[in-house]
Amino acid sequence: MKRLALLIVILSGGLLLYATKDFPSWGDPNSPASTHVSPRYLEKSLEETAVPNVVTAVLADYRGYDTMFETTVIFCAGVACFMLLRKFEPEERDLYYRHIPTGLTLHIKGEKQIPSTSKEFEKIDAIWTPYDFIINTVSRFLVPFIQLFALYVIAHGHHSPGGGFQGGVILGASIIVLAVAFNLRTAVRRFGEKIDGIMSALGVFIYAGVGAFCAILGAEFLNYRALAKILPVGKVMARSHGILAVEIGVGIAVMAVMICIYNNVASEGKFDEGL
Amino acid sequence: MTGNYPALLVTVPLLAAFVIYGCSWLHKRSCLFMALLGLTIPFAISVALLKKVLINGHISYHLGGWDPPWGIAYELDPINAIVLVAVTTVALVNLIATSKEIETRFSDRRGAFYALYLLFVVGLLGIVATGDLFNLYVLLEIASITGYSLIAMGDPARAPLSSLNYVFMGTIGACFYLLGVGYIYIMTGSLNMADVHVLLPPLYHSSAIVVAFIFCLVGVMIKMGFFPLHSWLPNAYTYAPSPATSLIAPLMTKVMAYVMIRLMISVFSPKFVFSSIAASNAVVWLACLAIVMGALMALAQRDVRRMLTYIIVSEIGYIVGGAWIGNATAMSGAVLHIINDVLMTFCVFLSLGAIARSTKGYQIENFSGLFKKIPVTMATFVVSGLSIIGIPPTCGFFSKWYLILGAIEGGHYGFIVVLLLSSLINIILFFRIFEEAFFVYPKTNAVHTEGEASIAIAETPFVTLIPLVLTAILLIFTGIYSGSLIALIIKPVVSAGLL
Amino acid sequence: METIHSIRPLLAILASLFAIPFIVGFSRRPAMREFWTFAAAGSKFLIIVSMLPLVLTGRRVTCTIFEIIPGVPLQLTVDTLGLLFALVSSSLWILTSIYSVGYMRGLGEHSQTRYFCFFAVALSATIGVAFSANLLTLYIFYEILSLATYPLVTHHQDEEARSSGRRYLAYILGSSIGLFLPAMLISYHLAGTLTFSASGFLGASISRKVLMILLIMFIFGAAKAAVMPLHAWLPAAMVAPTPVSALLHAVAVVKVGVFVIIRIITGVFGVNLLKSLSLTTPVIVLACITILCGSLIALSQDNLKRLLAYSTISQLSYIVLGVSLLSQRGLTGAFIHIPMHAFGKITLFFCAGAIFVATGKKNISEMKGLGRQMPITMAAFFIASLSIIGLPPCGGFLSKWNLVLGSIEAHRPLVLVVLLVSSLLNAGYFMPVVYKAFFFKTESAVAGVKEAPLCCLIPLCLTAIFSIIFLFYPQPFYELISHALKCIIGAGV
Amino acid sequence: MDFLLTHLVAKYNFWLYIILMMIGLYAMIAKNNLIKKLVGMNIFQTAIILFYVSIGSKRGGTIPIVEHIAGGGEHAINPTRYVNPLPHVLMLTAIVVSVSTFGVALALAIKIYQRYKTLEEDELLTRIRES
Repeated sequence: MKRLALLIVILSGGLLLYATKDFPSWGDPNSPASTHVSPRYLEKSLEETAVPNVVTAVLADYRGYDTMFETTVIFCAGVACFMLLRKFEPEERDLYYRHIPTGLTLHIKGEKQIPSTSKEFEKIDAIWTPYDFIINTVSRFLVPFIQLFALYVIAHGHHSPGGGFQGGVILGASIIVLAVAFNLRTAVRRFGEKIDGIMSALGVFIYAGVGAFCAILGAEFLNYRALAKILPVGKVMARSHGILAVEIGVGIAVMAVMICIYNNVASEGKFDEGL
Repeated sequence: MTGNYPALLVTVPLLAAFVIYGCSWLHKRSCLFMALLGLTIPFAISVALLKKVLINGHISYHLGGWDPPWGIAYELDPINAIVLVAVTTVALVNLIATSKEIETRFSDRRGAFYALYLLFVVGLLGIVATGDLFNLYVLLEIASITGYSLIAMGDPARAPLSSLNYVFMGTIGACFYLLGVGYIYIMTGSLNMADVHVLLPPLYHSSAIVVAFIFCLVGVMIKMGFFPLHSWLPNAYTYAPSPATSLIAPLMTKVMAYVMIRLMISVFSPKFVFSSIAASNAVVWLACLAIVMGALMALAQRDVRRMLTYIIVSEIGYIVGGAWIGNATAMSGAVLHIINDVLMTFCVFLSLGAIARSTKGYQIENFSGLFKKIPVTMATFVVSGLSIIGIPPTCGFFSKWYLILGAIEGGHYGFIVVLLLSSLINIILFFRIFEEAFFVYPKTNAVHTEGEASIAIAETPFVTLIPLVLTAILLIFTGIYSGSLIALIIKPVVSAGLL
Repeated sequence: METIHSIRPLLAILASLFAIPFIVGFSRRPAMREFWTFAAAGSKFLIIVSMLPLVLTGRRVTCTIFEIIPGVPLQLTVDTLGLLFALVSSSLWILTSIYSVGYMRGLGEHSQTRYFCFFAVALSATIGVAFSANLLTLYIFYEILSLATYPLVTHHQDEEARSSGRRYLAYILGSSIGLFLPAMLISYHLAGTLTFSASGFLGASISRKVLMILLIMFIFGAAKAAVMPLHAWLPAAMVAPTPVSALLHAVAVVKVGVFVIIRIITGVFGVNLLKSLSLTTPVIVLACITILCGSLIALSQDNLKRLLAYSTISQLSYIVLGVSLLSQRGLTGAFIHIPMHAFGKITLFFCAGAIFVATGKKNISEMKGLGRQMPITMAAFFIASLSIIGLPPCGGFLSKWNLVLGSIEAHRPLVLVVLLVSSLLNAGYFMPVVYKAFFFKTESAVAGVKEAPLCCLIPLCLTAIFSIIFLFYPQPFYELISHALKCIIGAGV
Repeated sequence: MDFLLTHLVAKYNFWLYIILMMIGLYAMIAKNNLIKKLVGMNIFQTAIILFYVSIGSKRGGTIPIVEHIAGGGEHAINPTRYVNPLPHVLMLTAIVVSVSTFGVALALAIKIYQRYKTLEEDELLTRIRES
């Protein structure tokens, strides 16, 4: 096997290397890649889409269709993780609770259990699971700032590096921080699985929906110009707004999916306290 | 609105998938209905598109209103229109036929299942319709990821591992394709197929383009399970849940085969493929090897489902061989075989899924007495079997006809011999099963009547049976009308492409 | 020659298919079920007869269903030759249905519904072959026939049936896919068409070697004709119920085989082409070998049905021989041998079946003195065997006569010898049966058996009587054949 | 020397990515542990991403956000001053794809581990054969 692998690798690598001799040298401004299609983006994107960040313009408008499917791929991954891992029926065993004020651990055998509504006690999975006051407080303190930054990244994607994906990931991270610092239950209590699932679908739906809406308004699919018919702006600004709308959709979807993947993978689908 | 059909064809099931997954958290029972809706509309659209293409010829749809090569475009010609129809048909019929099993088997996560099902279809439709090299990669990944997870839902003992192997092979394939596209991009600076087709000719002799072609091709061949690269296929399709098998097994490999032909004709050009890199003979011989090995390995199986997966391997050999012989007849044969093979593989797997209801397993031994027990289902199984063997008037015969004819024209006598040989081996393969299902009785007449009494008829429920019978009938009709299929749809495009 | 467009040929084929739903529907009520079989058989026969006058007035009835492959439509054409064959098989189907009712009920066979259904399908396919206007159509019906016959051959569903079913498939499908199909494709590639024409569609432009190879592929591809060495399926197929052996393995299936060969020689290559290149010598040799070997093996058989099978093998090669002689008389002999042998051989099979129903005996050695118990049956057997041997007062004489003349006409004295020797051999294996039956004293085993039920008896008497009548009124056949010859030979002149 | 200059020095970036890719591919095929295979997969994909991004680079080019260039403004934008944005866009997609694939693959690995309590391929095969 190893020999075969080596053979394959060397063969393919050799082919690739051999082919590089016809490449334009690195960073050559006259290479076909930088002369054929891309100049149009650099020159026109500002006047065609009113978005100075060309990457965003190309991402969400010129090649917006790609990006829609890119978001769909993320969505697929989330759904797949849910479908593959999620276990709904818990295997029954003894229950452990932590008495929050004192940090004592209760061990209850048999059927009886403390109602999940009680603020005093929280359910844990083992006799001893770490409980660190500092980490909890700091992370709880950090979360809102992380989220604020995420929103900024999403909203400011037009003018600076950033956009839906980056912002979405940061948003998701803010919840995942909770899950890591406290435990998964806390995070899920803050941001429920149901909401998460719906939002992941909603986010992508916004993207595709905007596209379909443009089609309904009589233009091509994802042609944001059509939005000018309903927005109080010109055709060019309409594109910019359309881009913002889809970026928001992407943000929501990515956040939800990140959380979904983390929850399922970290807890093997049991949604207990996780890592 | 009709102008937007090409986009809606892909995006209607897409939106449906999102809605289904969202709703599955609120109201589970509505999922099936929405899924059906989300597949019926694209089916109607694809038929409408086929009609449109046949009347107006080639359709080019610019997404987002940006002209290629700056934006992404959908290019529809008669061939991929008919492939689209085949895909939507199979997806819809399969959903109807297997809905019962899905509802019971995945009751707590049916929303996710339907969503992935639809997204898989979206991926395939996009792959077939798109005119952009990179967009193809993204859609390919959608189809693959959904495929992985649908397959992994099968037999818990084996499915996850075989699915993971599929992930590795599939990713290698996709990455190779991506590398190839990168090489094309660095040399031409464009990603749009038509644009690349125009830009390439002066570069045909640059090694970078040759390597790019090789890598794209190898990537696609991994995805379609072409012989030396097929190792993922049998396990993946054997252990998948039967609703997923009867969706993925017919479609994935054939769509990738179509992509190969698309690359050969409309990205690169036959001139480049058949003359600049003189590999066509080698590939045809490889295809011969694929056919023979597939047939032989199928011969070695006792598990019917596994046997069928190996038959797929050899069928892929037919298509590749036909495409690489390099004359219009063989190419049309290959394209026709893509369509026929989608239908017959679908029919055979669907009937197998229905048969599995009344057998303990997929071993040949489990089939005894089935002709008495489920006559109609077995009849459909027989029809699809005969079609795979290539008995007229089922459709399998006619694609073989064109393939052999093309091979005669191209002087590839080895390919002819192999085709006939595999037909003969298929006879053994299938009649092994038919015999098992047919000969149940011990000797004397006296026992016959008892034997009859002992096996009661327990036919498949109608929701499965009716689609199954329709598919079987479709097999024969496609066969009978293959002449017009070739004359109206395939031949013009192919010969236009090859000249 | 003017052609009439009519769907009658199609109807003739579909007639029996239409009956199938009813046959299945009435599976619980045998009487109705068999009524539908008769209805199908009768209507089929009438439709075919109704085309007789048209064809006899030198017109041909065609029915194009549609273009199935560019340049090759799925097309039916009724010419005299096809009509002759169709008439024989459809008329005999009626008798066979009567007979099968008696036989199947007599033995209480299982799943008779399936039996009647596939019988109907097989007949449709047979008529389809008879009427097909081009090679592809012919091939399609040929394959359908092969598959429809499989469940009939393996009707008993036991180990023996299984193994002989395998052999049947291996020979029939293997040869048709392995040899016939490529041969057909190559000729399509060379000629660009597959439609039969009186002068053959394979032009003389093709090299002699290729033509020779094609001819051999076709001859062996049509393994239903049981030309040696591809004959072994026929004795194996004798495990089938007797009516099946009677109609399919004495008339329909095997005659389809030789009919295909006739079509190949007259319609694909064309007599004149073959004559000019004298390509048929190997075929003649093969046929002669088959005739002699078949008869010789038949001599050594004790199982009556197997004996008949081997006799069939040798008799079929008479037809192949006659056609490949390419002389007018030879062709006449070949064509007229189709009905003559059909009636004779089916009678023999009927008798064998009747004996089996009445006594349960399959072997000749157990039939000593049976003539006293079953005089009618054995009498019919005697007449039929005379017809096969080719002695007056039976129709078989005519075909033998013509074949002999044909061999002289073609200046092939050896063939003449072969024919005569084989006649002796035929006598050699038939006469002992009759002799034992009549002139041995009755064995205790068969003492006190009565004649088979009427349903079995009537058909075999009829066929026996017919095979006598044909000697004295061969006119209808001659008329048809003369028309056929006008096309085949005349086209070249 | 000349060869070195034209084919090695000028294009060393491609050489690096290709070597990286080879490492990843080798790990994917030859490694025995599923997680190591996954890591190899990521290396492979990352190598491709680097390759694409390096296609986009231009000597003297800056990030493609047009306002940032003094005097650039809305008109007379000189494309040679910005790097090619397209590869970045494509690779954003590729990154997302690789993340998704990785997620699904991890889920599968977990499922396998839950059942067989190992991720070594040979052990897995033996356990499957046993069961």
